[in-house]
Amino acid sequence: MHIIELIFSPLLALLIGVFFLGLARKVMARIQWRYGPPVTQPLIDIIRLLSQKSASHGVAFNIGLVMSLAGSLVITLFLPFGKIAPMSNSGGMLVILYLMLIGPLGMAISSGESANPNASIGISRKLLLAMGYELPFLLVVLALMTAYNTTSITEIVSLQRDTGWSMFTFPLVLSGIAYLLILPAMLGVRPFEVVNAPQEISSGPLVEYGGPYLALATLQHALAFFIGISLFVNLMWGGAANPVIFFLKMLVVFFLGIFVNAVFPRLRIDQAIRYLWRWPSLIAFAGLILVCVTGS
Amino acid sequence: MLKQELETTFDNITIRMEKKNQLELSITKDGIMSVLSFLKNKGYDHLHVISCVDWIDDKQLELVYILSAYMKQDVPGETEQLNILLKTRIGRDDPKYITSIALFPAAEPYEREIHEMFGVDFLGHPRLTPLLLERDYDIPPFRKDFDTKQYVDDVFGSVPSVEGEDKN
Amino acid sequence: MDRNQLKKWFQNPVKMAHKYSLHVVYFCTGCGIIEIPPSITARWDAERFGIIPVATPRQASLFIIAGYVSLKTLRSIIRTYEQMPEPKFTVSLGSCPINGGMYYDSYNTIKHLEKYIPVDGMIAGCMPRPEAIFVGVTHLWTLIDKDMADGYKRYRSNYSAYRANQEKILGKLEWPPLFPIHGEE
Amino acid sequence: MRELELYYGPQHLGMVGNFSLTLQVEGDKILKASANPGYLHRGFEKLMEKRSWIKNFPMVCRINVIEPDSMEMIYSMGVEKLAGIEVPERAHFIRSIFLELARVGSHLFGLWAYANMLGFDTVAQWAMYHRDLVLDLFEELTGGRVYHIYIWPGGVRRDFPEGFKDKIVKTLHTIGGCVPDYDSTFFNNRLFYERACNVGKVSRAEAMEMGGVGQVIRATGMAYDIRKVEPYAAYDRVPWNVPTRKEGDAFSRIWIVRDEMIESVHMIFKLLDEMPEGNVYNRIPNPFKWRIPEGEAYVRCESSRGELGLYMVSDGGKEPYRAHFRTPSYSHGLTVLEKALEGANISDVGNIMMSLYVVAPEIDR
Amino acid sequence: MTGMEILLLVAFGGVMLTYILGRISSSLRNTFAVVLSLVLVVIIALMYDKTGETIFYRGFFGIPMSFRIDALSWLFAMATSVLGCLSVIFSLSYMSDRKNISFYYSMLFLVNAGMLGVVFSGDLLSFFIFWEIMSWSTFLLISFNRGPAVAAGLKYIIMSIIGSMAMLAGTISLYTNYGTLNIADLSHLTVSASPGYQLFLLIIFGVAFGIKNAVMPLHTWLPDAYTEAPSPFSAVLSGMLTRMGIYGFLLIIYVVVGAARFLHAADSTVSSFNYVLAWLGAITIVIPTFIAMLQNDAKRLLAWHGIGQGGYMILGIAFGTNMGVAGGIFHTLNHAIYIVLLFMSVAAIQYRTGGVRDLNSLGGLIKKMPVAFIGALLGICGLIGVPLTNGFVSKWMIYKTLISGRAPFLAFAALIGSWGTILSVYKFLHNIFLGQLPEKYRDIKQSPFNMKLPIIVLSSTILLFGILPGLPLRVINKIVVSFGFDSLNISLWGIVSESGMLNTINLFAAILAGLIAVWLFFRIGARTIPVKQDDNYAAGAAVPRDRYSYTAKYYDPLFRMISPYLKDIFNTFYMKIADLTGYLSNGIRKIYTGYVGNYVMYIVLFISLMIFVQMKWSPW
Repeated sequence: MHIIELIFSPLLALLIGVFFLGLARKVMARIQWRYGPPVTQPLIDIIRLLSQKSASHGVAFNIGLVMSLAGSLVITLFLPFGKIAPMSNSGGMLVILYLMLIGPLGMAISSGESANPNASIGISRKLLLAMGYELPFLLVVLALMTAYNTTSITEIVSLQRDTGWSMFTFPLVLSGIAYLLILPAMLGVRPFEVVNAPQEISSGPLVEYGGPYLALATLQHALAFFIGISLFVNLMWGGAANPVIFFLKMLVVFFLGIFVNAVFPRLRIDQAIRYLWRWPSLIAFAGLILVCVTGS
Repeated sequence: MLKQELETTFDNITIRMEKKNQLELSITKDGIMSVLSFLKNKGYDHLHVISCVDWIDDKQLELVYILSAYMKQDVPGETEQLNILLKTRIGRDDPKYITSIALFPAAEPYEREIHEMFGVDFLGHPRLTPLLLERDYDIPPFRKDFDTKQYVDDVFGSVPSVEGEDKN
Repeated sequence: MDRNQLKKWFQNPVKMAHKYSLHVVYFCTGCGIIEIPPSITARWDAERFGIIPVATPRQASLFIIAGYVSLKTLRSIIRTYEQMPEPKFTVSLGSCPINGGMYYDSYNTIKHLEKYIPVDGMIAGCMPRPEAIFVGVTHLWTLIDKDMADGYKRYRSNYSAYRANQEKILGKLEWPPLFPIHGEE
Repeated sequence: MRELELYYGPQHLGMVGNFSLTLQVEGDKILKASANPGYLHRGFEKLMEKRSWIKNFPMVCRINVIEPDSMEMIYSMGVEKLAGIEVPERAHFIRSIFLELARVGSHLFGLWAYANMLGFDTVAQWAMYHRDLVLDLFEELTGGRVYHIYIWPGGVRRDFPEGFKDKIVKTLHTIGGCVPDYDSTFFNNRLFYERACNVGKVSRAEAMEMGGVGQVIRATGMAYDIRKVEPYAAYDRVPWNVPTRKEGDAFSRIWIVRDEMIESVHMIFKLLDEMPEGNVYNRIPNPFKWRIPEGEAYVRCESSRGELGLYMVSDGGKEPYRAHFRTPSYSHGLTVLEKALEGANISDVGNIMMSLYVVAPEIDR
Repeated sequence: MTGMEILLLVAFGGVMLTYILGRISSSLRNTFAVVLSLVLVVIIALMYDKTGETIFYRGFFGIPMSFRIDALSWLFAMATSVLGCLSVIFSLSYMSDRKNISFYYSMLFLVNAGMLGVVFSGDLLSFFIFWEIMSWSTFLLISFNRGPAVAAGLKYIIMSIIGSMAMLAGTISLYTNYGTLNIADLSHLTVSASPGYQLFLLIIFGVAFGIKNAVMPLHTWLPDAYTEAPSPFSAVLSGMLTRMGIYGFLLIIYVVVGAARFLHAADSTVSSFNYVLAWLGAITIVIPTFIAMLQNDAKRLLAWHGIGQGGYMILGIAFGTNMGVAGGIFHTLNHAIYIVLLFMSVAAIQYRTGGVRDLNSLGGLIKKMPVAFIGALLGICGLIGVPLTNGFVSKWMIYKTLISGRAPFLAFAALIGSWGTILSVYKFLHNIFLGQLPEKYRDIKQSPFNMKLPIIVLSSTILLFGILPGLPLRVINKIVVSFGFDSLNISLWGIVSESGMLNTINLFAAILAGLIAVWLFFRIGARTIPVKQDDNYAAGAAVPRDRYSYTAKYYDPLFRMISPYLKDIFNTFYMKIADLTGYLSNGIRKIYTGYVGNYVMYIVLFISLMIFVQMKWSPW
């Protein structure tokens, strides 16, 4: 059973991530008065990309991307999906926080090796944006860990079963609001879609990726999408005992993200950081203080 | 009004106003800059275009500076409606002229283009680098003796077809 | 359109994916600018068929040259075409890349695009309407089906001739040859 | 310190049209930008010297693919001025209506491009959809979606067909009905303000120095519009306003585009109401034998991007001796753009360029 | 315990011998240096798991001077000697074309011997003497390159003297109170001391060790010193020498004062000191990390990280739970490994590029120097704390301590510091190794073998300690137990605590499986074609030579936002004081001839006078 979960959960995550990508394109198309591509379009793209013969800029160009996707796959083992959490007893929230570094870092090394300034600018934006949302995010996570007095994500989820969703329990309300405010930045959707920005820096880190590289990058993007949503659902919306209910909760968060994506232009990176460090950070900080004051 | 002032200020100026709102001035080649600055001071501060006409029969190139005025008041009057065509002729062989960027910064790309298309050297222009063209042409392409059809046949017609090789 | 025929997907997934995931890198050469946007936006919605514009040639599989090609553009077009990963397809829009069109006597536009890079499909018209672009794409699908969209293979096998033509018209190119040139080694 | 030279275009999603900018970048600041046009150069003005007066119509409309009608208009005006042809009153009205429709279409295209630069896909797609509705009107009237060759020396080629007036009104109502949507999602969007305010600032003195026209000069508070300054067609027959703003940045330029669209729609309604009956076309001589008397003419009109000029010389022959188009994008795209990009952020290149409404084929011709 | 005496004899004897041999033949000297450093490693390795104390000299005013060894000193000695050995091997080619190499080597050994003396000294007097030997030889090495290096060295030695004076005052006060300086004896005696006196001891020694360890307001000597010292010595300096401050803190808090016994008492002043120290640690993490982001000099960037990482250690040991202390000590060890690795990578680059360490003018060296790249990559992974590197485990332990100790704000400082680290070290990696290779470095060669060897050894150690953290943690657990804490629940591949566990071998297996799976998936696709860096997207144009790399002002938007707030105010403050002092004492300046030997003489005279006065009249 355990082995099945170990193999199954990353594949499930990939599947849902790719489905979300397809659904995102469909929903966006509908908002834009279009018919839109089939939901399976990302899958078709990936098959096509895998069969293309792309240029490689060196060993780190390959390894970094592989590392990035592998790192993201490993996170899915630690994140509970409903009750499926095959490796949650090998490390808790802290391991997840640090594993979330591997994805961007691998991507950064890979696209840095591609020796294209557009990619470098994209990576610098990506790291800066991460710095921007990580500040409130860490405050939120610390508030959660302090409130539930654990660093294990499965315990956080199971404790929420007793207290109700942490977003709506008293000392964590502010943290929940802050998390909701930074969620678009974590998902990389439009007001914060500064990293790829095709009109500004020719899709940034992806600029030199073609063929199988772009396939891996697409999968990585899909997984990052999955992880961002799943983390929010687990931490704030109480996870779920049942994978189906969990999926439905994820779907709701996903639609929220897409609607935000549809009605905003892209911010400049400095404006994005300034926003993230102002209101969400203040609210998250207040949330942590609230937790500390009421918790003890 | 303007006509009289121009006549009194400059000696060798020819003034014609045959069409509506269109004042044509002709002057020898050394008078242009003073007329331009005079007109600019008079409020004709909008340089529309610097054009060039190749009068091949006279062996001359004609530079045409077209000026008008930006709005100085809310309701447009006669000043704003007037288009001034200031013309001068320079020799067609090894044409040289002075730049008017100091008076009108907008002149920069126009002079670059004329340099490229007619081969006029504007002395004092900061960058007379190619603007539009990719290849070097023996005769600047906008001159009348540049035969485009002939050129096309020579250059593009001589490129062999690759598909022909394919069949071999 | 056979996108929903699962049998074909099992038989030859690569070919099917190539047909229905044409990522476009396009050159807005002049008139092309005016009919490409309508065809990729709400009215005609090319994304239905998996056709979306992408940012760089590395990510693309279809190259649309949307109109006449001036000499300066030709240099960029060659560079872009060579950077696209194989398999790649080229489609030109309008009459001008076919034989020069109304610019038959222009000193700055090339007359026959296929002398410089291989072209898989040419959509005639001045400008071709969005519908014509879609007809062209369906035609390209047929070509892909029959393995006849082999421009990139022709480019490889005739590279020295293509390169010679390119250098004849543009002078020495800044980048080294993509494939080894026959006769030099 | 290693320099960075970043290429922006021609193969770039942030570039509408085939145009290239070479940016000297340090950090995310542009130290110096140099425009590099010529990717679309066909030598139109040279080619026109080899074609007869009438055969030049297909040429001129291809100079600006976004709004070919103002090109037809200016060429017709030039020919009319040189040959001294009168235009019937109804044709003046039809020309005005036609040009204003084209202006709406062109501005919607500009809105698409601008919104696209900001990553505002939704609005971009809406704008392109609405532009297509305008193109449908053109198609019905002239048979061509983009290139119409409808305006002709001596008038227009064809009178409005039966019920066409109602179709214009209906289409404009459809588009106008979406203005609140556009306003709430785009023009009044706080993030649009953040992105565009104080970006690409061109002061009035700078704009005048560098030959700025159209939205560039109107965004600095000067109501400089050829339709008012030197009225042509039927623009002096109905009352209308020139929208202006004071700030001179990208935000105000785009707002002027919006206000102009609305003003155009209102103007079309007024023109439709006051349109007289009558002939739409004064015959011109046989085009194959048509010689125009010796002379030269400079005419100007207001295209959607600003003042458009045409200098034409005739030596009494069957072809123009020389034609030179003064296009608004020429000074906007080469002089003003280089100046506005100095010190700007690299995220704002497309933003500034499309707010200046630079259309590449106009520059190259 | 003859082992320690032999060891120090070898260490100090080697100093002279190296210099003498250097006069005869350089190759002989080099061989001897390598052998000597290896011998030191072997001797210390043989002393594993021994405890004890031995008096070696009674003559100094009747104060017995002794050596002691326990798990703590063994761990530090081992790390010192191994890193010293690697540094010597690395120096062989790095220093080969400099002047005064014999002096360099002998000073390197002197520093090494001084550090060994410090960790093995059993009483505070010998501790002080070895401390001074260490500090002065460090000063000479920092100033080795002349020019700005002398200024950096002077800054270092002046702050160091302040610290030494504080330490001396504390030592003398302890002697007058208890009549002994033996550490083991003192640890029994101070139990009964008043809390005020304990606090006094902690503060006065805290200043001394805080200066050495560069805790935030006392850090200003460090960036200049690290930057200007010869790179292999920068490695030693950052890896171990600075961390002697941590050793001192451990000694004074947990051995001499024995704070472990007081920490959990409610009204304990010691615990409040620890709290202040922890906050100082947190500040030391955050501010230098953000300053590091703005640096353009590779070594200076690493130097600021050296300060920042010191904050983690302080945070860990000051928080004072078994896991925290273990995490702090483990982090000291890990930091030594990866920072030495990073400095060595930079040194390898410097060696091949002719001393260039400006991040704005390098780039693309990955193709030319892959080993240095791997070193730098693993080094920064360790520095960030990417899972499966050693830094992750120690940081995990520290975070865990802080969270279960209900100090979320301290934990926040530590976590945000890690994120800041990513930004700056990625810039470091990118600007040196990634991007376009400049034309002038097109023909650059690989680094020589003796530079690669230390890099490879240290890189594999990072992974080894990251995957099997139990290896070092067993030793560290002994230290923690000897401080009077509960034993940690450690296995070879992880740690279990009440609020969560870490299992690195599972993590390793998962990541390895993920890598293999993704690699296989990647290989399903068509084969890729290797291309040159010039074949690159430039919007349809050909790549402009040498002008197509984004390195300058890498984080410009952030820089614009934070740079007004992140000036090094303390440094400015100290420099102002220094200027003021110089202005006031213009007359005294005649004494200062600028010759280093004179300063040494003055200070030695002053110290002997102080000691003499104390011995004779004992006024304190």
